[in-house]
Amino acid sequence: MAEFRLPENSRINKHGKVHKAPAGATRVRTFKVYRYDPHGGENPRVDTFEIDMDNCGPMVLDALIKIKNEIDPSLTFRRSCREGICGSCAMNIDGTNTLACTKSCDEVKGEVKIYPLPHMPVVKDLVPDLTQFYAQYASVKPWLQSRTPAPPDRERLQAPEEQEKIDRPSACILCACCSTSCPSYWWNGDRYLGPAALLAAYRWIIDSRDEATGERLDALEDPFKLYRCHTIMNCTEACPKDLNPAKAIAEIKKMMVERSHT
Amino acid sequence: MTIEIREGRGVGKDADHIHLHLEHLGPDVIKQRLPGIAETARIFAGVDVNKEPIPVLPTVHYNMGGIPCNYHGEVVTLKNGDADTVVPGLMAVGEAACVSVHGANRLGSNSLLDLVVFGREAGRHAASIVKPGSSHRPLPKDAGDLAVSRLDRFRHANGSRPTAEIRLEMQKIMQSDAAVFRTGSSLQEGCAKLAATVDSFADVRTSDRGLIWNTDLVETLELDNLLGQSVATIRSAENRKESRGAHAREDFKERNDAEWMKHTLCWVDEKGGTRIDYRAVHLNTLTADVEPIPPKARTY
Amino acid sequence: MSLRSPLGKVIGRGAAKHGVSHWWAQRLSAVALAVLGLWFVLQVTGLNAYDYESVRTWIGHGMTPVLLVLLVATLAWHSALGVQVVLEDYVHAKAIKLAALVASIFFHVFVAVAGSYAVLRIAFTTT
Amino acid sequence: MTAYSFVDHTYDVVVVGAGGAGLRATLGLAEAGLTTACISKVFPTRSHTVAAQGGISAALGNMGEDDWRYHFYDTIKGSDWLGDQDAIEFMCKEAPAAVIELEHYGVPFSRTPDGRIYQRPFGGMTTQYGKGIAQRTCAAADRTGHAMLHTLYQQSIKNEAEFFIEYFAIDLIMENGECRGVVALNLAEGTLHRFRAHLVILATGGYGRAYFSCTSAHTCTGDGGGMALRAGLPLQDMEFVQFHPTGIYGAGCLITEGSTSCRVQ
Amino acid sequence: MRQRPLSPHLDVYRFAYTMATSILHRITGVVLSAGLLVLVWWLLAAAGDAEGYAGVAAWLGSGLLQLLLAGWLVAFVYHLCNGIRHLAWDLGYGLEKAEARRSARWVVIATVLLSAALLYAGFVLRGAP
Repeated sequence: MAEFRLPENSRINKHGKVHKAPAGATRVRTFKVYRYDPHGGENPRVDTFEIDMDNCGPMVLDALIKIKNEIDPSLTFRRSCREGICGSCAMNIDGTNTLACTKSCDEVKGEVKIYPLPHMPVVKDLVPDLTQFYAQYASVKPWLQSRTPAPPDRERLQAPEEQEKIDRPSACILCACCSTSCPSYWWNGDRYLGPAALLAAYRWIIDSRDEATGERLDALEDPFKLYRCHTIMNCTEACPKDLNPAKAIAEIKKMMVERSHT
Repeated sequence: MTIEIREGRGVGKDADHIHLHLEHLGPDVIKQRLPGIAETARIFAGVDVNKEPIPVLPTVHYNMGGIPCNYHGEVVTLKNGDADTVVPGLMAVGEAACVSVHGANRLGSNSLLDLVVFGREAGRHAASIVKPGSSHRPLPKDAGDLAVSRLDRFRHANGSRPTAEIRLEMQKIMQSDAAVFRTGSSLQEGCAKLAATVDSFADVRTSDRGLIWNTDLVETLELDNLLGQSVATIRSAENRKESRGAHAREDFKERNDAEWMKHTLCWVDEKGGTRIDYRAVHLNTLTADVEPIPPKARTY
Repeated sequence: MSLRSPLGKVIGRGAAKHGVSHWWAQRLSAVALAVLGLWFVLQVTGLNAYDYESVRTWIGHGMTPVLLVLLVATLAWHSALGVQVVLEDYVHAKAIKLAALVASIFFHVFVAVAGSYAVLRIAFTTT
Repeated sequence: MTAYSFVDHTYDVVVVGAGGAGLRATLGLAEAGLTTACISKVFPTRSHTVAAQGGISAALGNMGEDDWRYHFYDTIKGSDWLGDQDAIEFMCKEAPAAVIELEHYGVPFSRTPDGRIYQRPFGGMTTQYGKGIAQRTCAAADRTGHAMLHTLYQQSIKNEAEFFIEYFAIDLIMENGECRGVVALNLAEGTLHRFRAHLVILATGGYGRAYFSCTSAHTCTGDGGGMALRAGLPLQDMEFVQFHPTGIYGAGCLITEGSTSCRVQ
Repeated sequence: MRQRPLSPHLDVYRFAYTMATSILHRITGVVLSAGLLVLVWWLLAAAGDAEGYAGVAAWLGSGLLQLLLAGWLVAFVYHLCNGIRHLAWDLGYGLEKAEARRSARWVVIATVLLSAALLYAGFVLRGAP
């Protein structure tokens, strides 16, 4: 059976360390953060940090950095651009996958609960192992394929309307918020490609410059790679860039039917 | 702005920024003409521009300086009086490098071009000097030992100042003393303060002793890199007694081509000691396709 | 930790080159059931009585047996497709999965045949 | 010293950094058939290039008159005559081919009605040596850096370049003034790696994080510059740092009009 | 190396409207598949003799089974309404975030209304089968 419960070594010890707010703090928020130390033999735990928001930036990432700088330097998470374009700080905040750098603390009511992206192997604290996710992306051959040689001294031409079709889908930042929000990906992530990889495939399928649409569809026509999508819509709900992987997948399925049944 | 802040007219706990007021414009003008600003201010500063000022300060955008290179991407250094001596086995590209296409100030949209053109040329040039699969000499026996000892020292660093504290101190010094408008006194003051910060790095403390995804360790190694470059930046700025491009000295307001049309080279040793020398600006063109552009007076 | 390359693992055995027919069949049967199912529910909830004679009379009357056979067959078809996906989603142990998939097919064929047989028998024995 | 052991690798070339420059170099090397390792402390598409919004300049002349010599002039003027003119000539002359090549790689550039790459004006870009306004900046909506970086990564995987992702480069291996390789830490496993190579290419980006307020990513810590300094090499023109007057305090995001969120131009 | 733990999923993920309707679609589908057996059994009984049918009818008329039948009816109505939503999606309509949330609500409302009407017709007006 698909494991609906966490395996033995992954069950969370709710009684982690508690770091109280400094005396005199006026605007205190509580952050519950998933911790896992790969060196000790212990199970993951949830630590509690009380932060004075008067001395903290507005985003969840600001709070995490404040914790790392001032309370516990061993707290581990990925971060880079801090403006929502690099996709490093994807995590599960307040029950949904999003980017810590663009998620405002004010949007969360009560305690701010922070977990790694769901159903992924955890390397340390909030850092999941994304190797398989990246391999899935690579497997859809996300690059321009054409047999017609490009003109030697100028660009390939593309109508603005054709460019518009790829404009949004190509804005994906590979943060993995969508794929790791999908229950189908949770249970069959080893065989289902997941929304991010399928969105990437779609981006090339509809690129008017690409000449491998048939091969791309062939490679996707599989009960698991593509058809594990049951239109749960968690991907689209989670995407921090407001993209629509669910719609992209629906379009791929439509193309599959069009070429074989209608 | 920097002058305002430096002269103590800044706001905030550390008097280190100023307020940009838009309230007087009225909600209609703001909504119509400045919706983007209003949104950015709301999201990142938590400020309603109709009611409050936006806290702003000069913000670093691009580093023109870097590892000196020729246009193939080969790293060059000053050796036996020749500042275009190629360092064998080493190349640099992108913002890390200073091929010096941006000189004293970069034009917008030239940075992506720099990346692509010189990234491409580096690959091409490397392919022309390295034969695929050619044999390698063995590495020296102690290769990498210095790197490991440095890593080990930081990993077990048990001093009194956490990495984040030293980093913040360095950043504040650079922000106040090596920002937009510079004077000899501010730069000298900055050099002295930064030297003290560099000294205190010997007393750094890390908390994470593991090796797996130890970002406490990585941030400390990064801070080491930043400290060296901060020293180079502020020392080079102190040294250049003219105004040119992004380097604006209050005490030397003019560009001085006779004396300063040259690249600064700055070495920094482990203790933060510096040595400065120069490299000539290439005023020649590569081919006869275009004439060199002789210096002209600055006009704005 | 596995030493197999991550890309190799993802590519796996390539694409099965089917799946679209399954998907299409599920949609076709769904459309049919949206009509047949609603018809059936309205008929059954609208029956005046559920005793032996009334039920047989209703089943054997006019076009009802034809529609009922279609209903039972389509239900079994749609259900077989759906249950297959559910099993594929949740059952990962190879042997159990195979056994369950086979059992599901047998079950649904049985249901379709038995249901159709019952309806036809009633249709041919009532007048 | 405590027991650390190295995992040893040998490549023709090692590239440190996987931003726009590092990836473009890696791609070229892989295409040329050199065994190449690209080491990056972040996954390639998370490099700071991804945040560049303005665009990429090249005198394509798609939107009116242009010539790379005008671009050459503008860049020298912008550099306040500190730029090396031979390198600037090289860059401006190569620009159209480099950008067209990007399009051939698949960058989703915005288009003109006749299907060519859309170009817009940008501060300091002129025609006729300062007389007119040039439309020289090619853009993919407002995320040109993102489009470029993702495309270059895609081409790198197409060309089967070898990546060492989330490896932090610690130091160069120097021998008698020659670079022989680089030492890196594999973050996920905590293992030390020694890369031997004929050439090391540093593509580690800027050091904006030396300042309190910067638009740079948290990862812009000038690791290549630090390694060069420790290798006894000088850094050049470090006093020249470009500032934007109005960054938001504490966040580093710029206040510029036309922006919908954090803008970098 | 030590086996890496798996990050929490079902326990921590916040249920959105769309996710809940999707899971319900699957549950009702499985419930209806089980109901298929009862339907066929009922048909077979009707095809047999009156005595046998009376036994089955009596069993179906029992409290527990009546409750189950009502459940099947609701499950069917839900599966039908949400199935129509799925068919619209398959044609490429209604996949924007706001639309999908809105249609989730409509499915719930339609299910409640239609089920109430059918339950009233089937159970209250005429009593049990």
